[in-house]
Amino acid sequence: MTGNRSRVALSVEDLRVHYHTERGAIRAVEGVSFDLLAGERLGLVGESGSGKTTTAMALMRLIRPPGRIESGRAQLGDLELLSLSDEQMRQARFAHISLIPQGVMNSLNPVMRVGAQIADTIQAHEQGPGGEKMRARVSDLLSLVELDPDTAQMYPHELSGGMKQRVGMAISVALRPQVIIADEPTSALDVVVQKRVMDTLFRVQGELDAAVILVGHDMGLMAQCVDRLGVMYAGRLVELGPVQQLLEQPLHPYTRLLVSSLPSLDRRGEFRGIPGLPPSLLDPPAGCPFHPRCPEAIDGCTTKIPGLTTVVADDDSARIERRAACHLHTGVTS
Amino acid sequence: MSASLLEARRVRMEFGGGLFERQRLVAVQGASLQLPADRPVVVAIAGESGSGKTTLARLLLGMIPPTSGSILYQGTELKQLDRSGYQVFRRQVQAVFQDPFGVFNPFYRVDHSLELPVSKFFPELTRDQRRERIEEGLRAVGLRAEETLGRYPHQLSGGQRQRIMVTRALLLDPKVIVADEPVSMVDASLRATILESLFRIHRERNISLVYITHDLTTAYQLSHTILIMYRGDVVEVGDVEQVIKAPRHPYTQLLVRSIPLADTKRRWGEDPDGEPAPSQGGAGPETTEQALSIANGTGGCPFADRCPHVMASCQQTNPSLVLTDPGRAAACHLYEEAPALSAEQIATLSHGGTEGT
Amino acid sequence: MPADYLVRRIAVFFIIVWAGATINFFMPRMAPVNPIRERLLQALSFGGAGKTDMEAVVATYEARFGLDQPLWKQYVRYLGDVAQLDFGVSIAYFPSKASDIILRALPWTLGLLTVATLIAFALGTLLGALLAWPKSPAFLHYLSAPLLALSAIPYYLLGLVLVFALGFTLRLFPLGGGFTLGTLPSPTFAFAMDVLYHSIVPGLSIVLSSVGFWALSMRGMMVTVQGEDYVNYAEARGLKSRDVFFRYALRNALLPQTTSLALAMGYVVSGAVLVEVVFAYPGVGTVLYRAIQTFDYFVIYGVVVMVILAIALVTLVLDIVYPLLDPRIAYKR
Amino acid sequence: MNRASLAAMVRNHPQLVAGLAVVFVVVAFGPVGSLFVDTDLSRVGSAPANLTPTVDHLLGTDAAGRDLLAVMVAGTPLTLWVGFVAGVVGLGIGTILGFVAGYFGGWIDTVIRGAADVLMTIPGLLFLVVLATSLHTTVTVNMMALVVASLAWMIPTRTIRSQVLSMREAGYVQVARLSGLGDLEIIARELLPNLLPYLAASFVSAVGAAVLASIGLEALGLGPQNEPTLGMTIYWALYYTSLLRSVWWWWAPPMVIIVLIFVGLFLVSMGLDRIANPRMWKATS
Repeated sequence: MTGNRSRVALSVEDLRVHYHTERGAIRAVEGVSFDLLAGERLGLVGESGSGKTTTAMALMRLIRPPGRIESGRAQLGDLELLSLSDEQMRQARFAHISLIPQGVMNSLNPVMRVGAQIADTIQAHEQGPGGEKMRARVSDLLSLVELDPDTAQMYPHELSGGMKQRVGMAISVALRPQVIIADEPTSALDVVVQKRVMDTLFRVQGELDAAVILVGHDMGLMAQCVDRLGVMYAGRLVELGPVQQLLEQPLHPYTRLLVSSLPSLDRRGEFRGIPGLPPSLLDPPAGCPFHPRCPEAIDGCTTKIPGLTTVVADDDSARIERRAACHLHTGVTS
Repeated sequence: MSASLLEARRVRMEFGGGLFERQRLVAVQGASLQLPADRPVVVAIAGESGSGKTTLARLLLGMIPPTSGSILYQGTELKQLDRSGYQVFRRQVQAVFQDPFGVFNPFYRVDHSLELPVSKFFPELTRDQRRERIEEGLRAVGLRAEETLGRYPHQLSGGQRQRIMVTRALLLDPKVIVADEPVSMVDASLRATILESLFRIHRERNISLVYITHDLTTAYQLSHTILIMYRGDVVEVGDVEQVIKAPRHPYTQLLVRSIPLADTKRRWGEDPDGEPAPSQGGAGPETTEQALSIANGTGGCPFADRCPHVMASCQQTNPSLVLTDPGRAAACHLYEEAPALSAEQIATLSHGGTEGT
Repeated sequence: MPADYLVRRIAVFFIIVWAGATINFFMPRMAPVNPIRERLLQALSFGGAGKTDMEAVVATYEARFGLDQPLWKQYVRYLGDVAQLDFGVSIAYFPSKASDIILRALPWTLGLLTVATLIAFALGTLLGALLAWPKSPAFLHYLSAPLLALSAIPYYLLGLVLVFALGFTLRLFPLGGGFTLGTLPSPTFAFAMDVLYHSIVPGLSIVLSSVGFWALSMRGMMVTVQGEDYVNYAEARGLKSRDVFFRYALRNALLPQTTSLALAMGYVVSGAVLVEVVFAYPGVGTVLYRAIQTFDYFVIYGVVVMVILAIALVTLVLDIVYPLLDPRIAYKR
Repeated sequence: MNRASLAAMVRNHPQLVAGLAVVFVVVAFGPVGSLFVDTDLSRVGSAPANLTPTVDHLLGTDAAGRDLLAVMVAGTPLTLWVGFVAGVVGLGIGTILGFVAGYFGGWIDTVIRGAADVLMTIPGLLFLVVLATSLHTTVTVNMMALVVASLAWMIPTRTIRSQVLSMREAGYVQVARLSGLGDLEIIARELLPNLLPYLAASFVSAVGAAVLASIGLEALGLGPQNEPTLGMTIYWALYYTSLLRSVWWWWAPPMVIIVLIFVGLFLVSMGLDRIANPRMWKATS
């Protein structure tokens, strides 16, 4: 696509993932749609069980039984990820869309040298780069994430958490994918290291011109890192918009409560928790899943599920479009 | 000097150094802190992993004995308490831990965690009285008995489980609750609720809190005073408002700048007041083991290898805490002219006492 | 490999041997009557010697072997003897030395056991790995039930059945022995084939009854490993499933399997001693059986020390090889 | 238990149910059999020697004139008894040592762990041979059980120690301490309940190992010479070369019962393992 509108890197439409248990289907992801723009950083926040990690895993087609992708489309360039054959999907992984999984620092094979694990990823997708050429490529990748090229000869247990995180990053960009999904990439790191690791990730992203989906629950990290933010609740995307506006003027009552519950360096001795509990995904309440906890619920909320609709639109750029799934915001303004 | 409720006096904790271990790790290096007896306070102990904050918490709880220095409860050293004195200490100094799942025995319903301490410390109560006490304790943290009792831990949310743990501590009529990272393993949306219940019992029941955390924003929200720890050392201590808003120690400055604030107007890496960072923290060690072995190896300031203001003297001697401002001290050679402090003065600073000013 | 690891491991080797030898020394001496003395008296009385004569002979014997010395002196002397593999003189085959009898039988046992155990280990591990692999052919899964049943049968009982079926009923294999009676051991091809022919059924009984154990534990390890993060991550990276299986899952599952190989050696020895009895195989097991029948204590104790020595050696070798397989291990204690 | 929950049990734990059924049949074989067979016929010389199976002697008689069916009926409970006693004693010792080593740690842990590790390397059967020959006097069934038990504690000690070691650091143990519980109360009220399925599985394995060891010793001729246990029956069958004389009714029946015992115990322990370690089994089958 050309023109004023931003180019879309990945378009997700009506994604549904259910886990089939003896007690019924757990609707982990229920109709999630969003566009990821080229080169942008999109955040996905939500509490545990809100479906953010399941969404990420579904895009990588890594949902395991009893989980199943029930429906949806995920258009990445010419590829529709959800309808590829298993072998095609294997080839697409990390070549077109890559993942820094949660806890990547503990996901490296303990008995293989780090360099071999980077090389593995490359060899799985390309014919025959070997020997000296491969070694040079691994070295370059390690330098790219600010690690010494000699790190290739080390075993994971010889590296610190932050270094292993960087190795995960090097693997995720090894094949220059268009989209990188990073699932809580810094949650196990100390704040000081966290900042350094995120700085590296975004520098590398810029050099590759890739788009990033950052999955997490730390609103502070999101505020500092992403361009647009999606808020998930009970398997649904309830709000999506530019991060600054979303934080300053949240549209959805859940987002509003979430933002006001955050600690800041302005208020002391004041706590605003969200009352109530997230709903069961096995037997969600009728209507809007948030209505039992919503202070602004109106009549329709108990019966009708609100769809994600555009609240603030701009013809020029999808980057400033704001969407919310709430009966309080049905009309489009601009 | 005012009477203290719970006090750590120059406590040092070393691990290892046994017959088969070559390396000793100094987890806490001569830390002093004090909770006053006359009024409830909230003291935060903040630092990254490996800073020694959890070890200090375990020392305060009497779960491990210090290598040197002493822990005192109501003026008496823990190891000198007699049986009944220890029972009083055990009941009155309680804890809430980080992992809200592991603290429940999976074999029992959650009731077990609540009934056990009550029947242990208040054997005179009848069944109904115990039940009443438990229900009242649950109400105090915003839980309803019918929604929580009789369930197994996995049937409750992380927030509910953590608040049950607060209830457990509450049931014993404690004077102090040591909360070791109580919200770091629960969802952001539930953190406020848990911190709120802690804060409420502090206000309503006059319970002092020791809040251990790596998160400066919640420390700021909850506490009156704060200790910043780095590799086993207390590097800065004092009133929370002063320490967070105008940190003196270069490490505290780095830490405050590293907070990702949920505020797009304040860029990450800037001081909260908008000043850009003088320089990034250098590539320091990233693991606990590395950090500790370095800290143990040299006699200099443990932060010297990452400090933007490093001087020759930093490599040679480890600075001790000096009074940089009224009510606040930092351990840094930048403030060499400031008056030195005794352990008692440091201890009173930790609860915002008047003697330090 | 760090030197201190090697030193530590060799120290463990000596501790094992020392402990085994010590148990061997003290146990008969803690019994209410000294069984060795009893046995000597008994043997001599068959010879028709009078009571006083017998006491005299026993006293001479005791003096010669130092049995009249204080216990600690005997013990020190005994440890010295063990170090030289000297266990005294056989009572039943007087004046043969116990160590000679054992050393003659040892190669038979070690040969049969090592080969059979390694075959069982290799087969079982491969099978177990394949059982845990979702893409392995379906017929393999039907194999698991009979394998499990076989692993529940002690070696020697399976040996009995095999002798009866293959030897006695079908007459495909010899009923027992290590080689055809009447031939002389010689380094010829014909003799080697004869030994091989005689070892097939005893070997088969060991392989068949232990292959299930290996398969089962390997399958368990593979199932555990396949849930590990590094396997999931390898798959997420788009690696071919064959590579994920062999380079990530199998490699890691093999580590604990190798550790238990050392331990299993000990159990195999125990069971195989009885296999030899069933097959009248000319190994240590048969020597032990005969020694028990004739109360030949010095041979019994000698066998025990020799076997412990052999096993301690095997575990030592495995532990030295292990750090080559697992890069993390050199750092652990 | 009503019919529906029994059906659910069979469906959810087929190995456990099948194993328990097999074990039950073997256990019941002795008492039920003695109602129909005169166990006095298991004594030496109570019948003509070397009879082939007939209506009077369904499994024939052996060279010493014992009715082999009576031997089976009398001997099966003896072998099970040896396994049971050795299992109880071995697991008992192992549990105590495992808890002491894992919970208290320090030098006592080093000693216990070292002793268990070294003894595990030494082949148990050979050790038992030394022990049994040293005892010298005529062995009884109970002595047999204790001899076997002397080597049945190492594996339970090791495994229970490592379980306790990991549980000791659990949050709920620290919480229990803050709730005023002493060490023994923590062991009894907090740790032990969680280990119950594990202890049950260990017990079954210990019984199996004890039966295996006792039969091995007996087959070498080191068992109770005057008792008709299954292992002694096999010993006599080997002693009189029954194999080469084609008298299958001598060695086959004890073997069938032994195999049934092992298969039964094996299935039970597999079933218990599935309960104790559900994660291990989830991925397949």
